[in-house]
Amino acid sequence: MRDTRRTSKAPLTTLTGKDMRKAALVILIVLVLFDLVVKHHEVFGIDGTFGFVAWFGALACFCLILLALAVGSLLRAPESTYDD
Amino acid sequence: MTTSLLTSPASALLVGALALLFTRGIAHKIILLGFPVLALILVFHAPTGSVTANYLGYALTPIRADALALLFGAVFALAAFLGALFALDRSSTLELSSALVYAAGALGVVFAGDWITLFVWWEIMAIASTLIVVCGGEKAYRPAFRYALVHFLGGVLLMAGIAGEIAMSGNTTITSLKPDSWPRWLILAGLLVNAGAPPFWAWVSDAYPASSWSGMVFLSVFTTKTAAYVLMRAFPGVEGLIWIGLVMAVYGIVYAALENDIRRLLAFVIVSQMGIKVAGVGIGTPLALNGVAAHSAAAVIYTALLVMVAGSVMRQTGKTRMSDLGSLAAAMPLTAFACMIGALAIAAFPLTSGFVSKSMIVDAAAKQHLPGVWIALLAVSAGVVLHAGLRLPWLVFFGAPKPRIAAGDPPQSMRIAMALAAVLCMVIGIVPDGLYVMLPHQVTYVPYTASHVLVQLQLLSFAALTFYLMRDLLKPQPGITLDLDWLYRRPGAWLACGFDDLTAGAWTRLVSGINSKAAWLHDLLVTHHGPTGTFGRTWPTGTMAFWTTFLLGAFLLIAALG
Amino acid sequence: MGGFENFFAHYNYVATIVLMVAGLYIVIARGNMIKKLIGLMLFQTSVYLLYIAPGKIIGGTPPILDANFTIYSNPLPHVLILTAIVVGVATIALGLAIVSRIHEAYGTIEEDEIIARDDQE
Amino acid sequence: MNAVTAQLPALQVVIPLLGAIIAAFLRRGTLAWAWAALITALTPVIAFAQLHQVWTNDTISYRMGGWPPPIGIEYRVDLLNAFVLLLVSLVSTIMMPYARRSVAHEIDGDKQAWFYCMYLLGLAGLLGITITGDAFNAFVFLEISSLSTYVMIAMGRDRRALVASYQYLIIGTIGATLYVIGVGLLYLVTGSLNFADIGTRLAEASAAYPRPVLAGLAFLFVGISLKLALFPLHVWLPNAYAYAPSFATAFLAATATKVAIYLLLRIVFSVYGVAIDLNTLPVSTVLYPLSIAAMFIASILAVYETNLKRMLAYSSVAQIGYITLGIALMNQAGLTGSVVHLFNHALIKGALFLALGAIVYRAGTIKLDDLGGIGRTMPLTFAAFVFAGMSLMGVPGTAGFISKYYLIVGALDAGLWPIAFLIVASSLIALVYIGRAVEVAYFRPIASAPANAKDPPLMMLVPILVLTFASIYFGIDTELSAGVASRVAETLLGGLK
Repeated sequence: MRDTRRTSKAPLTTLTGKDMRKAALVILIVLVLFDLVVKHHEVFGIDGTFGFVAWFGALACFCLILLALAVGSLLRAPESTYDD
Repeated sequence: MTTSLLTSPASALLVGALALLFTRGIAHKIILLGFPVLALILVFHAPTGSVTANYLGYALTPIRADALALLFGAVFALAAFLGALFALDRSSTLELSSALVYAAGALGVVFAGDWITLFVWWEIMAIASTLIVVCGGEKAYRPAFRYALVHFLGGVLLMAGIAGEIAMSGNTTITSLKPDSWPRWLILAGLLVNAGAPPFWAWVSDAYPASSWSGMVFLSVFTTKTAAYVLMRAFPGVEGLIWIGLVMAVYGIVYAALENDIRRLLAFVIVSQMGIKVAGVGIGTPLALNGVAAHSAAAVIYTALLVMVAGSVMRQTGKTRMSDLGSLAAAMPLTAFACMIGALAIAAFPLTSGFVSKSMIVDAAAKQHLPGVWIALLAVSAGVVLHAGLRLPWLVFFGAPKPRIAAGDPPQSMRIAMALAAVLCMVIGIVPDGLYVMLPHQVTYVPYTASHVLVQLQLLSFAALTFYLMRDLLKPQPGITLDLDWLYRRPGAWLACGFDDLTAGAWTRLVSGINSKAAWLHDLLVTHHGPTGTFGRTWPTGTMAFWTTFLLGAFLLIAALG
Repeated sequence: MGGFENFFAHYNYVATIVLMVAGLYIVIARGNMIKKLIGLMLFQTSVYLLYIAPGKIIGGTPPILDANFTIYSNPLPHVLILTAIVVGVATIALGLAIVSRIHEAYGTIEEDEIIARDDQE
Repeated sequence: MNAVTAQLPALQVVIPLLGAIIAAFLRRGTLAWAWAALITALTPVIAFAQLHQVWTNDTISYRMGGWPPPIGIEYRVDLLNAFVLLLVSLVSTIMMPYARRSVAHEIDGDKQAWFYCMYLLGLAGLLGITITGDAFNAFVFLEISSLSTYVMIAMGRDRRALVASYQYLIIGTIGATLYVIGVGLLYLVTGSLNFADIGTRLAEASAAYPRPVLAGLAFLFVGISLKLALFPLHVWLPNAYAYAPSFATAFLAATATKVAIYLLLRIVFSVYGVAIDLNTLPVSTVLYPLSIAAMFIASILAVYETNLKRMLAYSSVAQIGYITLGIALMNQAGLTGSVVHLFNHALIKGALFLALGAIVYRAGTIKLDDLGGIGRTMPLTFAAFVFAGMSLMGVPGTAGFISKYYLIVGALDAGLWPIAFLIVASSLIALVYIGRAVEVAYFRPIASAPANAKDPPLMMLVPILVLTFASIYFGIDTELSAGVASRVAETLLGGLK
């Protein structure tokens, strides 16, 4: 029983290794390069520029994480807070 | 008229709920699955146009079947079926019966053509959903009670609004309104309570995780989505809704990013997703409303799927905290797979239902030249990776290995339910036309353009990159994040205690206060009378007689002056 | 007619009002349950006077149908007040009965002591 | 048959009055109960026949003893009192099957016959007040019903019942005396005791003696207000309701205050209203603040009350506030709301107090803190409590909603939207106190007192369920309640000067 689980798990651990990280990096670069080919409907000026969505997505996520950390540092409480 | 009322999908489900109470064994299961299917069939055979009736001298329209109603009706009936299938193993008859009543309430609201009918179904939903929460067991009692209080508050606001609206305009039909009078503000407020809008959003994350593994599936489907539906009907294009929606979306993301409990996390996700819909209603163009309708339909399925996944994990492992979970993919492969489909759908990955629906709302903001809203919606779309899009599947099914948990995939009925939901997410994403023809407005929309696909892929992959780089900061940690419910759970409780003391003393003090004034008068007038303060003591009969005299005097005085 | 004469022309009302206020005052100010009942009796008695006094006409006869007499007192108030007296007696009797039961149960008929005892429970 | 039909108004009162005397001689409790149930069951039949007659034909005028009004006593049945008669007699009849077990449980065997005697006397008194067209006769019936009520309250098990009864006796007698002073003043200026007749003579009298007429109204108003427990004259009510035997509480809550409100309506609209422009009288001015104070202060007192009977008693005071508020509005919708709430509240409170009585019967306590989990051990009883409670809050689809709906419409018609808002806001407080009971009953672990409790016997359960069903049913079919009420309001307002 225990053995089967271990074997079924093995491929997953190898996949999350260095190879996978390299592959992901390649995908990211290719995705940005596609901006040279695909035409966006420019609505507000900035949104049609090269790689806009890519850096915006990263930045938005970064800001949201910072916001979450700020909220967390202010409002995190132990689970027993409301136990009366 | 009577027959069409009896054959309405809502009434059918009510009959099913009743039948559930009196059956056992295989008949029980057949009823549980059969009546949602029957409701689905009845939705498509709903009488076209409207059915009218009379109550208190008002023309009622218990059934109004137009395109929007049919879409939501079909989705709700479908979701009721999926939920029932998932819950087939659940032994609590009360929960299952309440679930059917709850679904009936939602269908009743969907087909209601007038405010009075709507309200009755609305309250039925509130009661039935409270019972579902209660079925979560002993620890769910207090959250259920708070849930009931918030929903009754919403109900009262809605009732007052409806009564005022009818009194002022004499019109009972649900039509598109502008919030320009106090009854309409009250209606809007009542709807927003159910939509999970601030300041009452905390009920979602308070009550839903308290329910059982099966109960939350039903809860996640109906209450918030019916609120979105009624908002679409009654308040399209109310600008304030855009901002309320965006606040909800950001709130959901931030709180979900911090959350440790998977089911609480999903509750925040529900609020966040609702935010996008509420914002879409606020934009209010035909494209935006189509987007909201489509997104509600898609969200019902993928949210239910994710909640089912969480329910399976809870049932199979007995744990819901991510800090206790991890690397479950090997043990629960099908559940993990379902979770990934759900995650992709909620992240609006191309070829999933989320992609074909959410992009309509985002595009509507662009077409309407609302740059701020467009940017915010884009940011919110990126933020999905912080919760169910990446964080949840990552931490539960992959992530760091935890002490091994002995568990496997859940029983067959639950697996089938998850598989069906996952298939639906993909089918809608691949063949969106089936969904698009059911939308209320005639708008041609092509989701699969190179630009759309590329934007979404870039957005998600770079957001994921950021998350990957900063993943250690968002590790699950035990604890909760204080929310606005603190306001009524803490100072509220202190205040109530204080008020208790206050009122207990207040009457006595009021009476003795007045009595002492009277005593002063009395001493002044009849100085030879015995010990002072005879009035000062509280004697109910004496006090009563005094009040009587006082009122008599007051009455005469007013009469004399008037 | 001056205020003074007016006052004495309506002296029966003055008596009524004095009785009424005195009765009510006792009910308000006294803690002894029996004294309260006595106050209540006074209060009710004032009503009897209120009804009876205007029915009497000076020089009028008892209301007996006779060709020789045309002025007679109004009999209706007397009938009414006979009923009211019966009601009043019944009320006081019941009140006294309850007070005696209260005395058995509490050992006192001072209302404030009773209330204090109930509050302690 | 015709001979009987002609005597219906007299029979309405005489049957329970004589029945009461006979009940006193039936020494055995069960026998007395059966007799009382039989007598009670006859009254709604008569009331219904009269309502039918009034609805189709016209006002019934009955000459007591053959003396023509205004010299003799007239029994006058119009739509308003036919409605109240039916309400009082019907609710009492529905409650009667409940009485046997509850009374046998709470009152010693040798006193039960006396209890039923007092109950029938009380019923006769209430019906008498309602049916009579004579102001002084109404006083006599008022005292008959009051005296029997004092006795019923004093029969409670707790010794505090005695004090409550004594206090109610003092206050009730003051109220009745104030009423009779008011009647006396009216008699002095008009020379008549017949309500309708006073009404026709009052305009002239008011011109000649404005001050006694006003003073008369003040005495009548305050006297009746004591009886109907208008805030702040309500202090007698919580103790009286809390310590009286359960059945007596339910009976009184459903009927006694309603009849007092009827009397107020009669005086204000049929006596003063027909002669004097009501806007010049301070009735509304006094009723508005007191009604609103009742709605809020009494409701809040109910929230913090731990004895369930007292909680519902305070709630009654608040609900009376709604009824008087509708009277103060003095427009069609408001008055309809008042009359229909008179009806609905009788059903709702009847159901609630009967449910509490069943809890006393099974669990032996009504202290909220001791009743944890009672909703799970007495499911039907407490389900009835919850549904009736929802009706009390005014949840749509229930009878309570219909009342509040008309009141809100009435307030809006009068252009008083803040009052409409206050009506809704105070309903929220009802949500809190009913919610508190629900929380204890369903969401707390089962306490020791309710652990062995179960639903009461069928004879007790059925009246509870019938009244609960009615308090929901009349929210859906409003023909009998709101239909009649709105015609009553029309008639009352139509007669105004």
